[in-house]
Amino acid sequence: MINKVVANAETAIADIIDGMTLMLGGFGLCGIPENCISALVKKNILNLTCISNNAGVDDFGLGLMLKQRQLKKMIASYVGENAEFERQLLSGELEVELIPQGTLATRCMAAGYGMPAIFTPAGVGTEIAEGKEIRNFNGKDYLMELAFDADFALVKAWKGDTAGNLIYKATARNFNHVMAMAGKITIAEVEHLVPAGELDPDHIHTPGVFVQRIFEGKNYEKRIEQKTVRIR
Amino acid sequence: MINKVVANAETAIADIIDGMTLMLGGFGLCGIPENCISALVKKNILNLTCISNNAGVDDFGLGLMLKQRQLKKMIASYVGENAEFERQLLSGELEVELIPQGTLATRCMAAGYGMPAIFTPAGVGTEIAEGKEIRNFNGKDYLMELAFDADFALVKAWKGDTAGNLIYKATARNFNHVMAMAGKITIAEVEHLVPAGELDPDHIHTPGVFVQRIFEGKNYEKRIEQKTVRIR
Amino acid sequence: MLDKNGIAQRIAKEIKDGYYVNLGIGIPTLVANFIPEKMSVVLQSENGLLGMGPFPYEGEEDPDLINAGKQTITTLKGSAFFDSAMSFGMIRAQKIDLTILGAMEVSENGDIANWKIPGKLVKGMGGAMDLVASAKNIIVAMQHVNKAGESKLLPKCSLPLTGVNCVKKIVTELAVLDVLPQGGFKLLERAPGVSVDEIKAATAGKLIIEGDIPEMDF
Amino acid sequence: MLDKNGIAQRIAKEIKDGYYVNLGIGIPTLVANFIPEKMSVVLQSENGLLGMGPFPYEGEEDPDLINAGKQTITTLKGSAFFDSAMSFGMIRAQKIDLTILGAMEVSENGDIANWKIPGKLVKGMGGAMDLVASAKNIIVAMQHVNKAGESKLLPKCSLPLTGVNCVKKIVTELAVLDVLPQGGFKLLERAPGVSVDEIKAATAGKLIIEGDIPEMDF
Repeated sequence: MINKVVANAETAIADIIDGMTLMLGGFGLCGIPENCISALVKKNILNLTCISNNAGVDDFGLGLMLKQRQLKKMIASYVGENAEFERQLLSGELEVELIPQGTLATRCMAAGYGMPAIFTPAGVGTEIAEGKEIRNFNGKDYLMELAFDADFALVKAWKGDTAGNLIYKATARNFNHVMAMAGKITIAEVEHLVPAGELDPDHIHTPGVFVQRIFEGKNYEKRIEQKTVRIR
Repeated sequence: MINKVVANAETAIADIIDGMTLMLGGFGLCGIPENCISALVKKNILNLTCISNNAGVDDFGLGLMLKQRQLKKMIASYVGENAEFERQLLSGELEVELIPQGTLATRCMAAGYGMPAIFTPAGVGTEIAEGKEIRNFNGKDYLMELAFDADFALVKAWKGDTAGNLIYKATARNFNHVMAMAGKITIAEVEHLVPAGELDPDHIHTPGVFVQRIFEGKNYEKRIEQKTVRIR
Repeated sequence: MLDKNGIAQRIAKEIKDGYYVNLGIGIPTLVANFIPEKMSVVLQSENGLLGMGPFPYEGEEDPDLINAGKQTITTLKGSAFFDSAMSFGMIRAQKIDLTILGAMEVSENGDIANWKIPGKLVKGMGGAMDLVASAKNIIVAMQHVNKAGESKLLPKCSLPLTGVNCVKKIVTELAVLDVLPQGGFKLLERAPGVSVDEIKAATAGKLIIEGDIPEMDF
Repeated sequence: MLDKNGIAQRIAKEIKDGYYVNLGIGIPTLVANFIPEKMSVVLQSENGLLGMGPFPYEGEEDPDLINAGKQTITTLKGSAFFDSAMSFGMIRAQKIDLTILGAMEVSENGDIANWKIPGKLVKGMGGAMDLVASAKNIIVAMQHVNKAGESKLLPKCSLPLTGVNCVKKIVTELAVLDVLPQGGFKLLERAPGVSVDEIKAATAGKLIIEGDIPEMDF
């Protein structure tokens, strides 16, 4: 089996340069590639276009890259409470493209599946449809949306093997699977890296063919955004 | 959790009637819904349009339905050695539409994902492209292919739970997963039916929301088409 | 007049046995508390879960297990995880029977606006545009009037739209109303202690009142 | 002149360390036997497997584990199963580095015909049309002439096409040839004991011969 293992996040992102387009997995702070983000922050790569469902919070996730003004453009579906994001958006420093969450996910899938475009009804009749081709199938209008074209996809999985096969845990799967399939080069960081053969081939979510580099991440913080509990 | 369990194949297919369009999972004889096919043969439902990658062999799988002349039309990618199939095709009794295997799979996925059409390069420049819309994206031509619209999908899984969640084994997954997602009504037969809660939610291939009826099948033959072995 | 829990409780009555339901953030989330235990209802969370359970007990939160509102949650027996593309695939393919969400404005032809106020910071539409464009049945849970006292049930939405011709029913602190296919808000029920005149005064769009309007029944 | 195993052995030399490869039915299947053990090569089977291993030992066949030729197989460590849509997704997205398949005819501009003979029973194209339409690199393994002694390397295919402008290289019992982007079969190597004249005589399409043509080296 082909060995995809690299030493760490620094090695994995060594050829990411200013001006590139990156996909980053995760939903809110759940399942984000913490190690890769830290490495991008440390290296201070600039003028990036980031495709990610959310933009992190002020002091974690993509928020750390925003703080250093590493982003030229953000493509997301929801950008929560993030004061620095707000400041950069209002000052015009940051370009922001908001698109429906399902459109975001499906444009990733389209890239991973070699489909140049998909049709979705999301956004028909709204400002999202402006400038887009509308097409009617069986009496219903759909927008044609194009596959993403990202230089790198940075994803986080729970387990991975040396062949690049990935298994996610619970709702941390979210965008990680579709982005792993979509990247021209996909870097996967995992909590547990195991030898090829240890994962059940029936349990694998993302086959290793989609992953070019894999490493075991360190010091996962896995911050919770909204801790909600019930009374015992 | 919603209980999708029905008693057996006969109950599951009770409302399938003459003239309907059915999807049948499986690749060759691997992962075919044996119990549902037996029930359709027993009930002798006629004039069916069947969407399935293959057409079985003379005395097993879809071949059993062919023998009884239950099929009006077959949509497949490869129809192997099957004398009865050949006879019906040449005599004009059976209408046959051959389409690329990836197109077949993706038209199923499109239905399951609510996408009315997809683009694929398969068949561009060939007779498959006749009458179809061709569209160029980034310098490459693609055919627009429409999502399937089947009344029922009949699929076979290895394990399933009462909530309709499905897990396939090895290459028996093939078309079963995409067809399970694509049916207006999906009937799943499984080798092992377990109570909801026994399957790990991370291991489920087809979430139960796509499955309307599930039952534990009986007397699986699981015939091997090409037994190939190596010397010890 | 109903409080938020009252609105949620009334909406819960619209849920039928065997439904798959997507609950939006805010009042819709509260609906889960009022689904009768004997009913088989599966909650979908569009970040990748079918079979959402209640919040975890203190100390049992799992950062890898959250809902679309980013709250820590649990799963029920028979639940399944999946990726975001499959999640919106099942939404687009109308496998979800009912979507309940909040709104800033609803128009009498069923348009909904709930994601953007021009001039104010825009947080994004999240999954709302996908949900309203695809759902078979959409119920809006909202206040009848905004903080400035202006009606949110309008002839035409003034805010940027989230979706068109999609809302089927509205439950507010004052009333339950159907959005008719031919247009117009048909008054179905009054909240306890609320008069038809109060509802008339709070509704800017075309209000259709036929016969006696009963009080809500819980 | 090469036998089938010779053709397979020569093609195996085109496989590089780290390649994902899809092998068609027939001669291409034999290529697997000639991949050096020290090389990391992963075989894809389009019915839903990456990491195909050899045939099982007698008694260890699993009806749920077959390849695209419906033969019983095994898996190697690090393999993964997936559904047919994902399988052709990775093919379409060019994640597979090399596709090796048989052909009835190849034209000098790289068109391939391998699925249909009009008037004879048509078995179907299976995954061939998807593979040739998407693969980055396609090598055809075939006999240089058909059973009637007619060349299969033609100016233009006479049979219904499987794909256009896609074949990059051809290995036959007589020769190794590149299909040039501007058209034409460029002769690269002769099979042991085969003369350039024999190859000329067996090639109906435009044959490009530059300098000395070496014998194949295994």
